[in-house]
Amino acid sequence: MQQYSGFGLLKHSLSHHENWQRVWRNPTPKKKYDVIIVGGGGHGLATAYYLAKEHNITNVAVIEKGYLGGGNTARNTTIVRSNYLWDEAAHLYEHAMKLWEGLSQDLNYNVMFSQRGCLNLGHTLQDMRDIERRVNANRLNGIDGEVLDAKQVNEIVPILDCSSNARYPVMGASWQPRAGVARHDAVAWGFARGADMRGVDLIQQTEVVDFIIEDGTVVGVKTDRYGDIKADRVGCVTAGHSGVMAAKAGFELPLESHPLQALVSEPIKPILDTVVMSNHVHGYASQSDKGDLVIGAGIDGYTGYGQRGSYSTIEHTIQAIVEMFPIFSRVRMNRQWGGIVDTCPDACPIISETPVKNLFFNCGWGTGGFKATPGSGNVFAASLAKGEMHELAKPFSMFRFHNGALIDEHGAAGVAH
Amino acid sequence: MFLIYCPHCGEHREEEEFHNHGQAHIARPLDPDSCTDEEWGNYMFFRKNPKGLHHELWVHAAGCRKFFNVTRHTATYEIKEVYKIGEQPKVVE
Amino acid sequence: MSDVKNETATVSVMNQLPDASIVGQSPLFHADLATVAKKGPNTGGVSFKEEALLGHITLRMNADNAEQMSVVEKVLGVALPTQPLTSVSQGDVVVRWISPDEWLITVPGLQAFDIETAFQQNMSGHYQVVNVSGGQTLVTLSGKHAKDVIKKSSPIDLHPSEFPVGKVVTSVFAKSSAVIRRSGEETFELVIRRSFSDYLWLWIQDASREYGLVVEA
Amino acid sequence: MSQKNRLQSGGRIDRSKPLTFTYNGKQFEGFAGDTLASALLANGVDIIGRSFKYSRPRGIVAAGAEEPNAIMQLGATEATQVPNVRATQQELFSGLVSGSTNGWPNVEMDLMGLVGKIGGKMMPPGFYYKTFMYPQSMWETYEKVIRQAAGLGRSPKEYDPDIYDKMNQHCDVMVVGAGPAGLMAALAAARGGARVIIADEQNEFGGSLLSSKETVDGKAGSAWVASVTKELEANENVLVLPRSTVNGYHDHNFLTIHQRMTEHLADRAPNGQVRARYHRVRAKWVVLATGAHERPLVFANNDVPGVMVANAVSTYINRYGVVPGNELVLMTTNDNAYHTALDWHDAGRKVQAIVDTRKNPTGPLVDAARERGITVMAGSAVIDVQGSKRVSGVSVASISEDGSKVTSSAKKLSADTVASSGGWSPVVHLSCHTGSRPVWDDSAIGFVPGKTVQQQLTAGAINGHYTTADALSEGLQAGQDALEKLGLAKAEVALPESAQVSESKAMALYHIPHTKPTSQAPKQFVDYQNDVTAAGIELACREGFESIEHVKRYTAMGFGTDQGKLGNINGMAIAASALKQTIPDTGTTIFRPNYTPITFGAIVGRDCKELFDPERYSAMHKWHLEHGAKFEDVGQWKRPWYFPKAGESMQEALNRECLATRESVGILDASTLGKIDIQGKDAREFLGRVYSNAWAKLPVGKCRYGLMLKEDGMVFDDGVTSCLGENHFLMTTTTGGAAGVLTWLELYHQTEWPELEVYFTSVTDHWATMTISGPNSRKLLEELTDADVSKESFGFMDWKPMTVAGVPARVFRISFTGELSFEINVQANYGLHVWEKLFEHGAKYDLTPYGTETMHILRAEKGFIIAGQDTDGSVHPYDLGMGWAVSMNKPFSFIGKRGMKREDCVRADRKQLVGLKTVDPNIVLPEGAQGVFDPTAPIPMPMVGHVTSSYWSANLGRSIAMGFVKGGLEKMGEKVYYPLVDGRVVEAEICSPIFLDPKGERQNV
Repeated sequence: MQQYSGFGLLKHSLSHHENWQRVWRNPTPKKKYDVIIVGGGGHGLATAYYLAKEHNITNVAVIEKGYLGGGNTARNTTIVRSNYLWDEAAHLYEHAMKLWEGLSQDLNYNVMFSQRGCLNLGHTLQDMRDIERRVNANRLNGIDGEVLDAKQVNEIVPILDCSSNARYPVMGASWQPRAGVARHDAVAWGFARGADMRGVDLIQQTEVVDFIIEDGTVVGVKTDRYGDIKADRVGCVTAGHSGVMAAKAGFELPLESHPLQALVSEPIKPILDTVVMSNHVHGYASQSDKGDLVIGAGIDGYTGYGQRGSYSTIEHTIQAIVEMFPIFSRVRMNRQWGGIVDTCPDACPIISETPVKNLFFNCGWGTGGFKATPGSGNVFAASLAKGEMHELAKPFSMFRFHNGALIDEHGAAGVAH
Repeated sequence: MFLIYCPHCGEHREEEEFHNHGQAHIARPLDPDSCTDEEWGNYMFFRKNPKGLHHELWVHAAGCRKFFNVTRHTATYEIKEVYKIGEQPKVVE
Repeated sequence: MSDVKNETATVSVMNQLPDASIVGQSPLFHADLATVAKKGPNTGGVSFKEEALLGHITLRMNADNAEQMSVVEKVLGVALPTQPLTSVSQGDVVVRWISPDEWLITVPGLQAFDIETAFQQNMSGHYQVVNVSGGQTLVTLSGKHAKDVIKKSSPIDLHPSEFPVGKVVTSVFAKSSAVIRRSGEETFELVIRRSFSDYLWLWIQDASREYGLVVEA
Repeated sequence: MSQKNRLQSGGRIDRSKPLTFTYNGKQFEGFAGDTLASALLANGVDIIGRSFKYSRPRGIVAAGAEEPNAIMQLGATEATQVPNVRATQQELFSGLVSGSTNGWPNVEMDLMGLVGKIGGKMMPPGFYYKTFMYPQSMWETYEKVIRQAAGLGRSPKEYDPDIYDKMNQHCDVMVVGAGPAGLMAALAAARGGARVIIADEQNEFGGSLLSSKETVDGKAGSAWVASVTKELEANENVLVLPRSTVNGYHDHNFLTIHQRMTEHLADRAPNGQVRARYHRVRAKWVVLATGAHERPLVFANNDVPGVMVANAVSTYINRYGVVPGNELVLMTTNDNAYHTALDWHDAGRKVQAIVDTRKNPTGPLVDAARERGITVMAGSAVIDVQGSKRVSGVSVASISEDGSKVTSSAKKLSADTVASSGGWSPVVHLSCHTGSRPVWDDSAIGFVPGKTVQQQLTAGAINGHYTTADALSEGLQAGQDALEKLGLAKAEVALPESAQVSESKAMALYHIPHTKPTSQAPKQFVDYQNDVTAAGIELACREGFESIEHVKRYTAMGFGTDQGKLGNINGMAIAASALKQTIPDTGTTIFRPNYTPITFGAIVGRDCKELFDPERYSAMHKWHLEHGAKFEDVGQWKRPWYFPKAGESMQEALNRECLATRESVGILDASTLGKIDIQGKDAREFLGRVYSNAWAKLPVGKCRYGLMLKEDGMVFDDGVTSCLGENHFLMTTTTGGAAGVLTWLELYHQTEWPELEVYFTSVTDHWATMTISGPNSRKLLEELTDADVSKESFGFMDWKPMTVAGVPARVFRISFTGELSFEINVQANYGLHVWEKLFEHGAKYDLTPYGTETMHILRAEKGFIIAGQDTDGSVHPYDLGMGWAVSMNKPFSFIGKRGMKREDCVRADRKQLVGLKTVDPNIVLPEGAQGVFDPTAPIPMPMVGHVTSSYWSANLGRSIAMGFVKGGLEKMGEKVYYPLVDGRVVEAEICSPIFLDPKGERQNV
């Protein structure tokens, strides 16, 4: 097995990098697996990795219709934080945070997790109440968090307009020091490499066109390239396309898939050292290691699978950024793009059994999926391994939308990105 | 950004004047009190969310304030038809 | 003193105006447009004027109701425009189509109550007449560049082939909204909401700067 | 310094207008009509930057939007700094100050270059994923160093002094690009009577005709351009936009154009002018006539300054009168690039050789070169370049017929300039923006626009048809097609003649072989800006990154500010070859907006600073300002928060306002509450369906409080609704909820219950609302009205019409403070008048204006909720202890009724709203504090609910609070603990939320 290190780089440079091994194989699928994961994004790959690593289940295939990590994993704004309001969400995201802190070493792949801290700004009295509420909840849940006043915020981010001249002056913020950003592609590739090394088959460019369901139990999937592939359990981790997949299995989900857009500026010299988010003026920004300002905002209001949204959303986002950071007026926007986010009515995910036996769904992460990647994969793997939901996943059953036990992160949790 | 024909104003207008209200033709159960939790949950939350033709509810929020239906392709974003509340779509899969 | 309908009235109507000794303050009164106008300039590409303290009445009814339609014509002296996005005017009275069941009527300020009363006395069936005079104001933008200022503010197509004299639309205007009517080749009337009027006044001044803004009082 | 590379004559520059500019601290001179790039080349500046990863010296390679290297910092002052300006697109102006964006201490003497040389071997694609992992704690230290090295230019540190503008445009035909194809399309469409917009990113229309010697209709190309432009400008239905980049093509034919208004004049817009204007265009039809970018070839050391794209060299010669060197070697796969050698030769400088990769080049252009005595080396390629800061020579060798192998030993030629041409890449960017996938065209050797759902036409080089004659005829056709689609008659337009020079077949070649394998050869650059090499791409493929998207992401190809305009096709070709598949099988390249980067300021327009979001004011706002109010943002409204007197702290002001109201009389501007006029015979029925309580029997003249729920049973708004007439109601909503509630009512009326006869009209802005509250409020009102406002004739929850201060008013006896209160509503035009009269008469009662904070305290003393503060979308009326506001027996199953009965909503241990008294009455709990039953429990500590409202009550002389507690309604008198951030644990007793006057006697007087 090929370990990565600085020494390895030196060694390979002497042979002109001609002898690097493949990061993953390109296998032909077997006829049957213990577990099939539909969807080779970050969450699906993490699920496969932890199935192999923690549950010793290696007879696993990840089936991806495009290329690994090519969906929302490749399109998000890379923010990692765990300062969620409600216990259920906080525990899940903090579980992910703990895995992030050590992920590069665990994977032997540098996912460039940078714990540079995250500010959620408050601009109104109600924002500040919500911030106080959330930080207090976080601390009692063992999650780091502080409430800062405007002056403290300005000390952390001097380029932020904290003056009273702003249309919505900054009154304070919540601050999670352990939050940060990670290199999104590397996360998918690192999990993929780790899963492949342990024997998981990563099947790319292959679409699952249907589930094979017998007597209400899933027994495999139909693919466009390799025909039927059998499995004891199937986990569907297809983000924006979860509604489409559920329809194939014969049920509906409490989901709508919306475009979520993001954009980057041209690369500039380091100027923003933390993640800054504002729910009220509706924009957030961080600066990538390459120098781009990575910027995002809210979702478009309509169902859309086009990976494109409306331009007015981009305009509003940039207005918010310039409102917060007036010095960026002359910085230039380089590129915009869109993802497809599957949003739940309570802004929390679904990690759940379904009306079809042995078919499990992990979806509904909305705008908050990236930060949960290792945690999502970890609890989903445990659930698939045992055939019953992991303790942390139980509250996220799709059936909460029947009995009313919603985990409403809309109310007071700040932006869910 | 969409250009949407308002069936009440009789002309195309910019998306900025409209708001989307999700899936159309979700009738409120006539007797909510006799619904099970499951039926009521389905009415409130569970949606078709198709990739393809979608019948959805929009309102001309900054214009005539009327709600109406749109049949739109959710991947190409083509609007196939608009029709008033109470009418049925002509473009179906 | 205001008056209230008798006991059997199904809706409450009152004359909301005090006697003439009390001067009303239009939504833009604080901008002191008279002084601004006096200070000039007198020429420029855009002229701005507030038609303060008009009577604004919202009428909601079913245009298919012939009886109600005839009452409207009797009360206003002009038939209700039923073609979408059109307006009619008769003397000081302008009626704007807002929605298939909604019209905005502007009249000289003192006439609002009379018209409300006339509707209540003459019309039967289901309808709504609401005096909204305090909640909005009418401003005109005129001159060679009036349309350019609106193009900076609203996504509406103002080309004469699409937006002839008399057309009226309700649309986005900056981050607020306006009922926009073309009252002449180079003249547009905007009905804007009171609480947004200061913002829109700032906006219009800013958007007009490059053309030269003339304020008329 | 003299302009050593400037020709004595020719070009489109104005030699009578010399301009002085600064680059890296040195002064230079150029001419009006120059770009910064052409002026730098005229002055013989070779190195304009250092590369991102290896810090290699870089020169200008292109002449337009595709330039990857000449990325400059611009700006004479701190506030007018602009990072990352492309020198090839920046027009020169007098006093322009520019500098390179990388290189330390400077681009000539760069120390990082050493690091690049030594460490470069250890930095293949993805090297950072493979290292910097240990120890875990060190990554953020490594990261700081990495960040410092990255990033091109810098942000200004001061605020932008300029203003920007936006304009909405509509047209029948939007023509993108004003080269020969675009001009013809626009001409035809305009003559046919269509409304046309034509935009081009350059300062002059003409496109390729400006930089070639071709003729159109027998005259110089530029003369033809001038005559067409003149006709278009004269047509009032045509909007002519030079210096305008169409940078995004969105759904339903929506396009954005960035028009540079003054960026060519100075780095700060002249007084009053806007720096840039953004056009938001809705077009019925779009004609893309965006042309093509010439594709360089990939060969060893192809980044040494002096290596350029062939067509760029011609552009500098023909358009700017600049020959960027003395000895040229041209390498080409096609005939077209021979023009460059001819131009160079005709400018009087030496062409060392034309190196043609084809075995047997023939045709008029080849003949023309030979006639001039230029050596044509067929079947050969430049396989390596010598020189470090400038090209000093090249190695030329024979290559196999398929271009895959070197077949001879290399021969060295002296040269200071290498021009290369691998053919053309159609500019399909805009077409891609719409989600349309481009398709590979073998004859064009490039991607051309694919199937689209947009109303889109294409003309000229974008279709892979690269000659001027094709451009003119396809442009004309597109214009005529657009007219036909618009239902307009064909226009009278003759096709201009252009000399069609026949060209023989080009060779599809991208990557020039080297004698060594790619991995061992000197670096062969594909994407200059990100230092992506052919070896890097091959390595990525070897490592298993087989999807082109993986290749791009792993190597960072195409992620620069040029977005791969030059390099992407070459990179795909190299990946295809490594993976042994065709280019179309390897994938397409998807470009996203923007076509070229746009300053944020331009996109923001005037939606910034005080115009970022409307500030909404009530009719009394001026008074509040004059009386020192501090304001609170509530939605878009500016509401008075409190009215401090000189020297008063906030708490002192609140204490004073609270006491004055309870002891005498206070006044609140309540105009911001949402107000909806509701009429119709079914109005009552409708209210019964949208409120949780009953409305059937509310008599005329009475008011009632109601809770509005969503279908899930959760409270989303509340307010008082009054019965004005049998069929007439006035509904009030929260300030923030006004618009949402009106939409909610319309939604249910229009979609669910259209049979109900009811109409809604917003009257929020129409009524000014002022609430006088306190024991002296009646006395005050009596002074201003003739009406009988005694307890007997005007009881609690009654409303009455009356005249107040001479103004007709509706007065409501409702109370949010628990005091005797009158809510006076007058038409807003008279609001300030009445307000001032109240103060005239109220002075003797010490009438005290109070703001939202005192309102919050006073209502909390009474246990009244504020929707949005004491609710969060997850609580139903019973959670709030407000079951009294729910009528379960109404015949219609009102909105929210069924939702409240779901399994989880009827749990006994739900969090319920209760009053909270701190054991120490001087401690005011923070709003948002989380309660626990056992403060000694380990973390994570089970939380039982949070504090929603908490104040110092001057009236009670102690703190009061409301909050949620699990099962709290059954726990009266029990304790709950609040562990605070500062380590304190505050103990509080659960109590009724009504702290004052539980029987409601004060409001009933």
